[in-house]
Formats: sequence, structure tokens, C-alpha cells
Amino acid sequence: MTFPTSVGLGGERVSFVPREQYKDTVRALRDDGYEMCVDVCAVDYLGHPGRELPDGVAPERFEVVCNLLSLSRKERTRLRVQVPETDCRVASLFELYPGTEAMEREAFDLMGVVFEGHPDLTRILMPEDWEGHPLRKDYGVGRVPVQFKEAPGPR
Amino acid sequence: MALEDLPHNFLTGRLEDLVRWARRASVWPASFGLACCAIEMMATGGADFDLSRYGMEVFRNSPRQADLMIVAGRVSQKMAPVLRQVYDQMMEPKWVISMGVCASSGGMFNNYAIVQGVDQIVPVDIYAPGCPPSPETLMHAILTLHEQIRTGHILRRRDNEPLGEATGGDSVQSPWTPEITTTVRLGTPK
Amino acid sequence: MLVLGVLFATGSFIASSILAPHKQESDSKLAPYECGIVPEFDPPMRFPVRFYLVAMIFIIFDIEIVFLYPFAVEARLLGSFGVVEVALFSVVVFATLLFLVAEGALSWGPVKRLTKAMPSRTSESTIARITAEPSDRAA
Amino acid sequence: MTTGTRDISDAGRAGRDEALMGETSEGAQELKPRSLTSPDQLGRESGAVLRLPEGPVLDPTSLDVERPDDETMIINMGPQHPSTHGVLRLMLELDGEFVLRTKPVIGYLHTGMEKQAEELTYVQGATNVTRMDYLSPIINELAFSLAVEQLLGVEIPSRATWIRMLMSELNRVSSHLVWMATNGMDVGSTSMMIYGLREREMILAFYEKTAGLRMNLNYVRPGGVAADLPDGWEDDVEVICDTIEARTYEYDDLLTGQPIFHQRMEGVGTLAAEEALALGLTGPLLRSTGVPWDLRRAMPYLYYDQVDFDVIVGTYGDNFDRYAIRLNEIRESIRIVRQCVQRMPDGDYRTQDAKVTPPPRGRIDSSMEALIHHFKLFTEGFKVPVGETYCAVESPRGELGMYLVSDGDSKPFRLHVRGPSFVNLQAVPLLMRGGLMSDTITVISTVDPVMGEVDR
Repeated sequence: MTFPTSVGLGGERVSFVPREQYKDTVRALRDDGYEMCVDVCAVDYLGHPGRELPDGVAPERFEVVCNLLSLSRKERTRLRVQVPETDCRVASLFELYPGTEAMEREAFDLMGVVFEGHPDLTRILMPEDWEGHPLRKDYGVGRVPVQFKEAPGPR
Repeated sequence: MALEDLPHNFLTGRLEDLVRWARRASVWPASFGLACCAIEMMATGGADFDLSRYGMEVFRNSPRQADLMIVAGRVSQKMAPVLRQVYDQMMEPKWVISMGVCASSGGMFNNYAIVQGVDQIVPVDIYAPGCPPSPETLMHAILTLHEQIRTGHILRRRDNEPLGEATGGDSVQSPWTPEITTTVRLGTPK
Repeated sequence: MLVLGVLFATGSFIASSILAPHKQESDSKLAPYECGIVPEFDPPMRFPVRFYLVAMIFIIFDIEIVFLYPFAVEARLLGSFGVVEVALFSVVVFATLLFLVAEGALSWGPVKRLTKAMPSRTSESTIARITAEPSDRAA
Repeated sequence: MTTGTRDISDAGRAGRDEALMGETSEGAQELKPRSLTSPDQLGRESGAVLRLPEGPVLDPTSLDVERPDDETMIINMGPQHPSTHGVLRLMLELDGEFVLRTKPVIGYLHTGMEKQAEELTYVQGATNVTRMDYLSPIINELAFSLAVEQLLGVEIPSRATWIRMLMSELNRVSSHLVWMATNGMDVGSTSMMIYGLREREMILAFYEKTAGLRMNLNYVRPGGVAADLPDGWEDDVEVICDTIEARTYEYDDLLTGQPIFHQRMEGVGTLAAEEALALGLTGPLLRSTGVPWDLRRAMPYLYYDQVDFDVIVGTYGDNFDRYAIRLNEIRESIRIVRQCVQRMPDGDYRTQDAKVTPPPRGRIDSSMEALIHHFKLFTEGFKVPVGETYCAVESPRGELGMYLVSDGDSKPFRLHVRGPSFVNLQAVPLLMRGGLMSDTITVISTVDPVMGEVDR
């Protein structure tokens, strides 16, 4: 179960885990001494010129990044999981770290990555009837055009 | 027959001034603290920039007992209906100060999440600039509002309000709460 | 005197109905205030029993006061007999209060309280200060 | 939107105007009545069940508190509430005074800052980030600048690092002072509110003198600090340190001795160390359970390893411990500030690498390259090499992490901010279960969520 790893800028170990072994790797790491899952977030790489991925890792559009922290060894590690655009699913870490519930809901809400096995996968930040996932690259910023000549409607 | 039909003449002149003076002197703000401007509003209520010199030291928390709503902070799309609801539940006469550029015009966050200007939801009387406006700016805004109250009408809002013109006292809906509310809910911006 | 009182009462009602501005209250103004949210579920009108026990305590003392007033008016006439009588009456009323408190009407403590008799703590007593070991200090 | 005339008595009681209700209801994000929630969901919510491998495992289906539907009441401690410290909405299921289930509904201050960060260049990025945690703006900018400098690989002069430490420790003191003020107000001592804000004004005056602004000051920038410290800053900081140090003992006498304060804070909202770790809590919330984890000590950044200070750790993990930790952390930060004043070296306050730092204003009129550099830096901004990094600092609420992905352009490709309050807020349902209604106020206050950082 070895997968390519590299060293992050902060000296932490970054490993590129295939989607299927994501949950088992995190379970192994947790038993290995990583007591806290600090952060789970999703990144949309649409239109990225080219990120350095070790060979054998097929670049997909989405990437779920999970940060683990070992308090005993004062060490961090990062897992980057490639998630294809067509089948945006990843296993949820709720059973291992209950603290990731809100983070995964935010990743689902803003980026649209579905976490299987999550007890309550609903929107967390956007209003209930909001359609679309705002942080995706193809989602417009929603800028109201600002014309300084005459302000649009009742300013 | 009600107060607004009183003829403006010598006899009633003193009465209106008295009512306006009383209202100006004890405006109680509803603490509608949203973001960074709320911290500056607290600092204005604190000891150094004492708000109670204007009779405003009590920040009423329920809209039923408040006259002035200071929208302090950025109003998100999810918060817009709540803001409208709290505004409707305030007792007349009521005024609105839009504190900070985020409330006045969306500020630096010109994106999908922020309502670009709280005057799309509630009629605003005073816009206080600044991000966050320093306590002096907020107090200057409050003084301008006091001036507006002292020279304004008793039962009608100022005429030049952009949203839903106030048609004298006869409209079924109270002149303080305009009928049409345009809670802007941008779906998926193209 | 009575006429003046009645006149004043009805007069104020009539004046307020005439002078007050007649406005049609909007829907949202009449909705209950729940921090800006319009509640979907109507709150059930059945309150837990604890609230009624506290109300009973109030009613006991209310009745006691109702009987104390006439006694206070005629205290001089009744003399020592009245004082003994009222003392007896308030002892009986106090017994009901004891019963209610014994029933737990006033014990509202939460289900989960860490330790009952916790040593009285100061801001220094329950914290530990961890200074840097020499190994941590770089320079 | 409001329909025509309605019978007044009817509007209040039964018929809620659907359009009105539709606007403010959040559907699936809300707490459903017991009859509509599945047993497993109900167990999870009411027990705030943490299936810890070795800890006490509460079987989600076994419920010790069983209530028929019409006996409990679901109310909103909603967005506009005096003691939720911002626009946090808590849906509480109450059985009379006891809290059975809690569900925080957030997002009422969602500003789309992570999307906005992709629109602003690195030079402007600090202004966007500093408005997230509006009680400690400098620490937000510090985390952003450290992440950018890590990607750039640029070295900043030692004076800039010492100034950053001085300002972020002062910011920690001012954030804890606001917490002392609002916590005192929540527990009933309004005089604490006045004292807390009065001391904070001294720090804000020093900020205004240094950076020009009281809050949201765009002072810590990638490459160093915006401006040098004003001359005569040593005695300003000296006055601030002495006064606040003396005043903390005043707060101690004012609050700690009070029986009311003890009853409302002791033994309320207790937390076990494994639960805190499982929930990913950091900061005073984690340290109150006895876990000595402070990023300034465990993974030192800036010069925190050259400065001696104590990490304060609690024992019971209840509200009182968190209060004692924050009170003593003010004194520790003052100690650090004093050491910063003594050891402040001379030198320039910004890295001299022309790629990152704009040339001084004076030289713009004289030399052409300076003008071109200045123009390019402020319009297009400097380019950051491709890569991604995660950089974390200790904010007054916990570990504030910035995950920055860059694509070689002058704008961040993706900036994800790990907000400590966003994660700490998940402990609220666990801490409140079984407590009284008045305990919810102190639990929210001691968890100290700042909604700007929760909703980003």
C-alpha cells in the first residue's frame, strides 16, 4: 500500500493517495499516532497550468486535501486525493475523526464533492435554496457591474 | 382624524417641536451587529466614546423596544430575509443607519455572497462611510440623524427615500414600511 | 368622586381611539419575534410540570397575604388572639412550602453537573504553567 | 409580499404566511422535530455521540432522555441575538429549562472570502484575509504572509519578525480583552464590559499610531511590515504593559470572587481530552482539557523559541478553566511583549528583495526604474512560483491555518483558511447537552466563536 510521497515546504510529508485507499490510509495514520485531523478541504484545479505531481498520479479536476497532526511527535502530514469531475465522491472521515463533519459539509457546499458515509451532508454556508457550488472555477464571481457614470437602480 | 391631519399653524407648532425634540433625544439603537463594524459599535458604546451622552447607552436587543437599527457589518444573502424580518418587527417611528461601506454598498466584497448595499432591503436614512467607521464617524452619523429627526415629519418618513414613495398618511401600509421589498437573492450568477 | 373616575376612564379610551393613527399591521410585525426567524413549528402550549410547581409557591403566599390584610386592619381590635391566630395560619402555609421544596420544585439543576462539591477555585488554582524545557529553547 | 388584510388574532396563532416563512427557513440545515428525525440521527444529535475507539461509546440508538414530541419545544437562539457573539443561529430543543438537542446553523455572515481571494493579487490579499477574524486582524495577516513567504522562499529581516511578534501578541491581548468584556457581560457584570473595552482602546490607539487604522490594519504584508514603528514607541508599549498587567489583577478580584460567577462557570460545559482531540479542537478549548498544545511552543514560528513564556493548561475542561486560561494568557502575552521591546534589533523593516517590496516613495520621483517597479508591483503584483503550502499560526481561538495553492500567477489559485472557531463550534452541541438554558450562554461565550472566521 505504498503511494508516492513528497516533502511539503513546511517540512511535512505530503502523500498522494488514490481515492479507494483514502479511508484506510487515514485509519492507519490515526492508529500510527496522528491524533487530530486539522483540516479537510477541496481544491478545483480547472485551468491550472500544471502542478508537479509525482509520476503514476493521474491529475484530476478536483483534489481533496486532508491535513493530519500528531501532537505526540509534533509532526504534520498532508494527503492529496485526486477526485475525477464525473464521479465526485470520496469516503467521509466522520467515523475516524468526528471533527471533520463541518469541514466536509463546507467542502460539499462550496465545491460539490460528495462524502459517502457522512451522517448529515447538507449545505452549511449557503442558503438552502441556492443552486450551484460557488467555489468552482466555472462559477462566476457574481460581481455587480460598477459603472461610475450612473449607478444601476436604487443604490 | 389623526395627528397627521393637524393644520401646521401657531398652535400646533410647539407640539410638533416638542415631539420631535423628545424623539431626537432618546433614540434607542437595536444592536444589529454583524461583522467588524459591530466591534467598533461596541467600542463606541464603551467608556471612551460614550454613546450615552446622546441618551443612547442602552442597546436594546429586541426590535420591539428599539427606534434605530444600525446595520453594522456586511449583509450576506442568507441574512437578508432575517434583516428584513427584524426591520418589519420594529416599532414605528424607526430609522436605519447603514454603518460601514459593506452595509452601504457591498464594500470590497463585490461577489455572490454579499447584498450590494442594504438599501435594497430596507430604506436607509444615514450612510456612515469607513471600513470600519471609527467611533467618531459613527457618532457624526448619529448626530446627522438627530438633525434629520429634528427637522423631519412626525408621522411620515423623509420624502426623498428611494424605495416605494411614501404617499402621505393614507396608504394602507404604514409609511415607515414600504410595501415592495426587493430581497435580492442572486441564484447562479452567469 | 365616582362620576369623575368613570368619566376620566371612558374619556381616555375615547381620546386614544380618535387620536391614535389607524394603521394596518403588516404580517411580519405580528409574527412572534424569534431572533429574526419566522418559526415553522408552533411551540406546544404544554409546559413541563416544573413551571406549575413554581406557580403554586406563588399562589400559597398570595393567599397568605389576602388574609393578612384584613388582619392588619383589625390588629388592634383582635389583640393577642389575632396575633396567635395569624401565626398559626402562616405556620400551616409554610408547611406547604416545605412540602413543595421537598418535592423538588426548586431543584432545577441541569442533568449533567460535573462535581457537586467542587473546591472553591481561584484563577490560579486549576491551571498549570508549562515553561519551556531547555531543549525547546533554540538560541 | 404581504398578502392583504388578515384577521389579527389568526395571524399570530396558526397561519404563518408561507412566503414570509419560506424566506427565513433553512430546510435541511435546521433541527427537525423528534418525529421527523431518524433514530440514528436522533441518537447522534442528542448524544452528540463521539464513537471514540477506546472512549465510552454511547450507542446511538439507546436514548436516556426520551420525550414525546409535544412536550419539547424547538426554539431559535437566532442570528440576531445579544449573546451569540455575532450571527450564529443555534436551534435548541428544550424540555422546559433543559437543553436536549442543539444544532448550530451558520452561514449568516458568509462573505465568499475564499472566492474573493482568487480575485485579489498577493499585494491586496492581506486586506481580504484581515477581515476574517475581526478580533485579531494582525494574526490573520501574519498567517497569510507566512504562507506567501514560504512559497516565495524570501527571507525577511529580523527586525520585521520582532515587530510582527510584538504586534500579534498585542493583538492577542486585545482579543482576550474583548472576550473578557463580552463574557463578563454575558454572566451579568456590565462593568466588566466597560473595563475590557477601556483597556483595549489603549492598544487600538497604539495601532492607530503605528499602522494608521484601529482595526483591519493592512500592516503585516508578505515581505515584512508596512511601516516602521513610530519613534517613542517603547514608552507607549511600556505604559500599555504596566497598565494592563495591573488591571488583570483587578479583573481577577472583580470576577473570580463572585459566587454567581462560580455557579455559572464551574462544572458547566465539561470536555474530556479525547473528545477534544477527536473533534479537532485547538486553542484554549483544547488546553482547558489538560492537553498542553500551543503552536507557539510545539511548532515555533517567528522567534517564539527565543522568548520564554508559559503555556497555560487547565484540568477540568469546564468554563471556569477556559476563563482562567484566557486571563493568564493575557499576562503571558504581556511578558512576551516586554521581551520583544528589549530585544528589538535595528535594521530595515521590509525585505530588500525588489521583487516583493515596492521602492520607497522618495525614490520614485527621481529614478525611472523605481517608478516602473512601483507601478508594476501595485497594479499587477509579484508572481509566486507554482506550489502549495499549509502554514499555521496560534490565534487567540486556536490553530489558524492557510492552505495556499499558487499557479505562478500574481493571484492565489486557491486559498483555504482553516478557521479555529469553525472547528471549535462543533463542540457546542456536545458541551450544551443536558445543561440549563442559562448554561448555553456561558458555553457559547467560552467557546468564543468569531463569526467572520466561521463563515468566511
